[in-house]
Amino acid sequence: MPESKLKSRIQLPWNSLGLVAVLIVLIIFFGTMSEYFFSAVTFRTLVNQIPALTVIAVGMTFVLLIAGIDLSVGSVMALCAAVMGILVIDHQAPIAVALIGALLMGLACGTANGFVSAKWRIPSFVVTLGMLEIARGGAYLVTNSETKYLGDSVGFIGSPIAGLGVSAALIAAILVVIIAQWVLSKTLFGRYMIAIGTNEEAVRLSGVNPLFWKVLVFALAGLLAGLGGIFQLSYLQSADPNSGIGLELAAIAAVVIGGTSLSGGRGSVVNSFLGVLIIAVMQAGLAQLGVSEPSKRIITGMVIIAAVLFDQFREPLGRFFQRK
Amino acid sequence: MPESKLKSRIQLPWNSLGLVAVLIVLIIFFGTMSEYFFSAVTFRTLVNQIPALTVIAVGMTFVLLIAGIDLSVGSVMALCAAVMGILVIDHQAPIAVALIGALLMGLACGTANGFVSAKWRIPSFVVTLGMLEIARGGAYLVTNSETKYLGDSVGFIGSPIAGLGVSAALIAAILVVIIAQWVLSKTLFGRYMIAIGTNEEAVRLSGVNPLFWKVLVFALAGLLAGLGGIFQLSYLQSADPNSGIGLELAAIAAVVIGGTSLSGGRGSVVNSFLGVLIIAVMQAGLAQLGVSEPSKRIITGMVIIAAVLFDQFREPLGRFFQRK
Amino acid sequence: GSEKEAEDESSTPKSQPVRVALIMKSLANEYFINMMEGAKAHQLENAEKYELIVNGTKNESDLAQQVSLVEQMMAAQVDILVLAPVNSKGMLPVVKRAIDQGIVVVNIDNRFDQDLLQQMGMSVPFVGPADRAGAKLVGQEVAKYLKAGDEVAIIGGLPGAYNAQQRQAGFEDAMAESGLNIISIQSADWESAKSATVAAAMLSEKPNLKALLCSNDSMALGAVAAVRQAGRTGDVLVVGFDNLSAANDLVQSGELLATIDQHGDELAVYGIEYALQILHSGIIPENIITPVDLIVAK
Amino acid sequence: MLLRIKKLNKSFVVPVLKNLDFELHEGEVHALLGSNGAGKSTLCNIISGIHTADSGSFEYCGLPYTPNSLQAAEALGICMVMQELNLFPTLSVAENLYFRSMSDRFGIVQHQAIQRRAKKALQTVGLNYIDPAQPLSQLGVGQQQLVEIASVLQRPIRLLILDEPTSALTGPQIDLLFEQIIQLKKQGIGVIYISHRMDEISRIADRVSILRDGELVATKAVADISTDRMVQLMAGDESTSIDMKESIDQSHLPNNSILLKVENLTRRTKNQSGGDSGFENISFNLNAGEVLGIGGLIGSGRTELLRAIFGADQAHKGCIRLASDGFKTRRIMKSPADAISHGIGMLVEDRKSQGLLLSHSVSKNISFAILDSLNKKLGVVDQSAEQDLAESMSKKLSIQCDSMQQPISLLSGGNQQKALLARWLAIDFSILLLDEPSRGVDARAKNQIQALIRELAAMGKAILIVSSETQELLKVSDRIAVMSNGRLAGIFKTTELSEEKLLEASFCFYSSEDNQSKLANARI
Ligand SMILES: Nc1ncnc2c1ncn2[C@@H]1O[C@H](COP(=O)(O)OP(=O)(O)OP(=O)(O)O)[C@@H](O)[C@H]1O
Ligand SMILES: Nc1ncnc2c1ncn2[C@@H]1O[C@H](COP(=O)(O)OP(=O)(O)OP(=O)(O)O)[C@@H](O)[C@H]1O
Ligand SMILES: [Mg+2]
Ligand SMILES: [Mg+2]
Repeated sequence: MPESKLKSRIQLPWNSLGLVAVLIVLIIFFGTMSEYFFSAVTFRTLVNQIPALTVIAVGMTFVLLIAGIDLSVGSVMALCAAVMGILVIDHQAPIAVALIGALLMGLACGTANGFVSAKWRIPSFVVTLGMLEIARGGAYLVTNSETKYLGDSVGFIGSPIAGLGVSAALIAAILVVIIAQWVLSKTLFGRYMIAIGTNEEAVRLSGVNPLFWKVLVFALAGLLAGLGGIFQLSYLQSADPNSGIGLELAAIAAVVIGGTSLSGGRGSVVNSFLGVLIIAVMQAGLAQLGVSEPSKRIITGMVIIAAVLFDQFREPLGRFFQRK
Repeated sequence: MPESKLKSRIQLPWNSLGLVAVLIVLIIFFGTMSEYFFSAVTFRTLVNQIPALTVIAVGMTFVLLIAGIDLSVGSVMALCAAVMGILVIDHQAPIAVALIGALLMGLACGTANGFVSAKWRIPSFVVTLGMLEIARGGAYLVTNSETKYLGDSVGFIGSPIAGLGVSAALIAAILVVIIAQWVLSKTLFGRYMIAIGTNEEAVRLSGVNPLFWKVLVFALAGLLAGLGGIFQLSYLQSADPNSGIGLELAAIAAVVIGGTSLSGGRGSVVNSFLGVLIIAVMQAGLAQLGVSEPSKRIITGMVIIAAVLFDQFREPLGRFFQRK
Repeated sequence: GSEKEAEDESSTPKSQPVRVALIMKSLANEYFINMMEGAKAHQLENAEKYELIVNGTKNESDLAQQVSLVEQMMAAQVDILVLAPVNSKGMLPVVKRAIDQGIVVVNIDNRFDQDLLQQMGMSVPFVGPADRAGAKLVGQEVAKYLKAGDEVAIIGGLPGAYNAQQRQAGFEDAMAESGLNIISIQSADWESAKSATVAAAMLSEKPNLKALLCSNDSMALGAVAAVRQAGRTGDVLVVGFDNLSAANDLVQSGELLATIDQHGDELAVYGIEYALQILHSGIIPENIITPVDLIVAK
Repeated sequence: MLLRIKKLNKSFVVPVLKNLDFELHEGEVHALLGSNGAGKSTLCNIISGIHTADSGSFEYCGLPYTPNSLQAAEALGICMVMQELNLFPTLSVAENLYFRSMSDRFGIVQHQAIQRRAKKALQTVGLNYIDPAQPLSQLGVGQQQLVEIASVLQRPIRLLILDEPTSALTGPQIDLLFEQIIQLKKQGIGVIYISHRMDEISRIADRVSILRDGELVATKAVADISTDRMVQLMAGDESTSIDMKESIDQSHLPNNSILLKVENLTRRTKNQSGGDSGFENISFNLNAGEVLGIGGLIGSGRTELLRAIFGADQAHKGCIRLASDGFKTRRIMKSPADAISHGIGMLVEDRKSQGLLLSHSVSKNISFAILDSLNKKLGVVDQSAEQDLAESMSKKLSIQCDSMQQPISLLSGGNQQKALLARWLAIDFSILLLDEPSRGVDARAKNQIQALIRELAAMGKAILIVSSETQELLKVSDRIAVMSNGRLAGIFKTTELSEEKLLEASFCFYSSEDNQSKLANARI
């Protein structure tokens, strides 16, 4: 059983049918329940909210692929946004400089995560848990625990482009998804990630040093958390040192709903994106229904489980469509 | 390198030297930094705070041992406390009945976690993340989002026993640690847990049904979360539906600091307890110093990483002591 | 009995300065940072009078952590405890123990549950703003721009949090008074990103929505972002609470209609001065309800 | 002289290699012989830079050489096929073949190109019927072994180390491999060859070095030494003589009480590349006291058949019936636990991924399947009984290890195999399924195991054995069922069967072109 399951997972690695079906079911459900859900505005609003989570989920996908985990993404995102915020507000830095500052901050945190965990063989769970605290402390430190209001200066990234309806951030995030999926399936780096996640020892015995690639993956995750911070900042037009608390769980949830294995070696960036969409649609839908907080929590929990359960049927579904 | 590392980890599986050293270093550090830290009162206060986290960490150790994860412990704890609270307050149930109610609630949540994840092969991360939401919603629902004050009726469990200084809860928690360590190292169940975490397929092919044992482990983790809820309730003398937010990370951190592997098959309950103590001492020490929040966060993060890094030296340390 | 003990202690001559512990809900929130800084400045001016230890919980709902902080302060043998409780009921047992140990306790910011306090036979002086009154004030400001029957929605804090409930009640008071129609109340756990999601959904679900009343400024920032994204700035009014500097900027730019300043920086100072007064004189003064100010565009 | 090693010492906890001298010429195949745990793999791991020696001097191509990393060794043309598989199941066959050289300068994987090259590479090891785009996990163990060999053969080699390359291969593939080795010899490449199949040594090796307990006992030209003598030297026991044919008692005849009926058992799965795998319509009876061998080429479905009988995979059609209820119930075993409760045990093929609890001690590995009967009270494991069991088993199968508490991951491959076999011998079974029981086991122990199998049969147990070593099958089986392309080509009395006939039957259900290419391969 498990073996044959494994088998077909691999045969159809980017099979997203099950997830798309879950998404459609959710949309239809909310569409019938709520009067205004099924409208262009709803979807435009919804997709403009997801760029930050999307790029962070991409980084998380890579980290999970190599059998690591990154708990620090939420804090690092907040730290990067904070750095950008103070660069713009307190130091009057040009936007470009501030952007680079935020990205570098993310890269630095990620590299530290990767280096400490890979070099000294400390579980990435512990290292990134430490970084979660450190980066959050850093965010409080640089902002002096104040929310920084930046205003329109950075808004152009996160606001809908006139005539298009979607923001530059969303377009960038989708580009990141596409590139990351391409990297994963077409490049050496992608293959090495999968190999490290399946059998790190065999990678070493093949004469490839996993250290470098592992650090690279964590560095990338940090960089993408920085990018997420920029998106978040431009969306809210303010840098809040308390933002992104608990984001790591949301990101991992999206990735795992997308079928990426927590034990490494198997995953897809596109599916993680579908996972993000599922979570976003669910949140938006529940908010539109305006159900009470307890019910909202209970429904959220059930949908998360049901989505993955449903996705188990991707095989029969896949076979059904292939036969046609 | 990795193999020889593996080796000595296994040869000295319950080697707690490194952790004890970390603990001592922390205590000495805070003792010199803060005038009042080094007092019987501090330690009595400190240990009376940990029963809930301790029993939850025990359950988590078991779950991690079989290569699972349980994110729902914090919410389940809150739900169980809430159930006990309303049983006592709103239904005037006798304490014994309320206690049983809370434990059964925990058992039910845990069994559901285990059954859904093991039977339908859904990653436990997803299932317990779903349960995290569901149980939190349940806690809001039963308490109507209000804190229930119970007062002295349940306080006897969590209050220091006169003359002894420690609470019944602490004694019970330590008993749980001892029993769990005994179960882990001496019984069939312990063997099966470690084996499932090492190579589940091999276990299955040896004619042992992993399903049963996996469900049992999650059920136990739920039961212990319920017990944790009782301890927490009696310590706070009130049932707060918002309690235990983020507790899952604290519990996993304690367990992982204790050297239990997130990928299963290796761990020790006693070391998890030491992990709990390290976290508790650090929090108490930082509170007594009254350092600023950013510094507190940054120090916490660094200590978590440093503890595990330091613990890497348990081998040389162990060899050093063995030679004597 | 507890007051007597406090008296006894104060009458014994002391070589050491008085030790004051200020325990707040969170040290990661501008409001409490202001409070802390006010207290620290005050301590610098009165360095010969007392020492100050400041602690806060990690998040604004962590009862267990705050209880343990209080216990640690008891272990560290402070003389005065100035407390902004995360939970108006749950903190009482430990406060009782602190008082029994002879510590002078002053409640600031978030008021203890009065019934329970009475039931437990304690009286703890309170210094703080009236959340409910403040929320009513900002609600009345909204009402000025709307007419009876208009639809409004509330974005609330963490369910079960006392001040979340108080602020919501204040909003409801004001709305009832002016005949406005609350069509939705949802929680966003005090967070801006969550608030943006909730606000965006409300905006598309309720096309006639005229105002969003947010229980704190972080959530107001999220709501403003959602309104802006939906292109309905000016059409939908947003108000917040706490007067964060970022919110203040938004008020001045007009995107946020109003917020409430609770003068957090003075709160802790009042609390400490009160406590010192009790410690030295043994007289328990009246509760003080500190003023709240409505902040609108200049 | 390609490689010269002098006074090599290496110890892990105890000394493993002691003052070892070793030489390898260009164009020479130098076989390493030694019983399990003698230190063969350790020597090879040192040469290829995986482990570092404690002391000793190395000379490679006339220059001093300090092997300190795998990469450094490979840069010098020293390549090794390790004893255990080191592959990536989720990557495709082609990606596994060209793991480090699959991309162009910009790091972009050249899927088309490597798949084209992979086709050729697979041909050299007789896997022309495998689609290189297929995930590796869809291959059987033997096929994976060949992929690993092919991958090493693609690199620029000067010194090739083959550590038990044939332990999962059948006749034709071995022939093909030897053909490759002969090609390499012609190019002046030196080969270190490790195998426990004595017949291979005389076929392919020029010289042989025999190791015993980490010491070199002898280095001789193969022509100058008999197989018996080699085995004696390995064992260090002058009196031992291994007579491959007659050491087995086949005098008793199985009584005709049937224990197991397999009826039309079928499990067919289509893989992505359109190929079938599995088996169909397999029927046979298994008698008490009988050893039924299953022969066939690699990938012919033998392992899958065993797994389905044992309930490790579910059969799609057909059933098995057991004597215990008078063959009344049509069963498909739901799980291994189900099978075990009906008295069926199975030794798995891939010990590393499916059998061993690698980080656990030897005794815990041995006792695992009967742990529930070792419990005293309250589910407490009776550790002294466990220890006794492990020790008696270890004596019976001569498992070589420092102590029963040693992690099994530190044992040599052959000893791990014996420990797994011990796990099954410890339980109370009436039917035992053995998949490659002597894989990686040294000649003497192999003999012991074979004798043990006959002993079990004599006790009235029924045994089903899959082995890629034809001689082993012919030696222990009463009857041999031959599988070909997932179907049963026939069941033969061993006495009426020759190696040629067995091979012929193995090919009978492959399509004609398949058949031709395979036969062609086989006859090289
Ligand atoms: N990493 C290690 N740590 C400790 N002991 C080891 C280690 N690797 C091997 N050994 C021990 O070294 C000895 C030689 O092992 P080796 O694998 O070289 O044997 P081998 O001759 O290849 O046997 P086989 O024929 O069974 O493969 C064995 O006793 C084994 O237990
Ligand atoms: N897990 C699997 N998924 C898909 N196909 C498989 C799997 N395992 C084996 N196969 C295929 O099934 C066929 C039969 O394999 P099986 O392992 O039963 O053969 P075998 O005769 O035991 O040979 P081997 O020596 O390779 O083990 C082969 O074609 C193989 O590619
Ligand atoms: Mg070997
Ligand atoms: Mg096989």
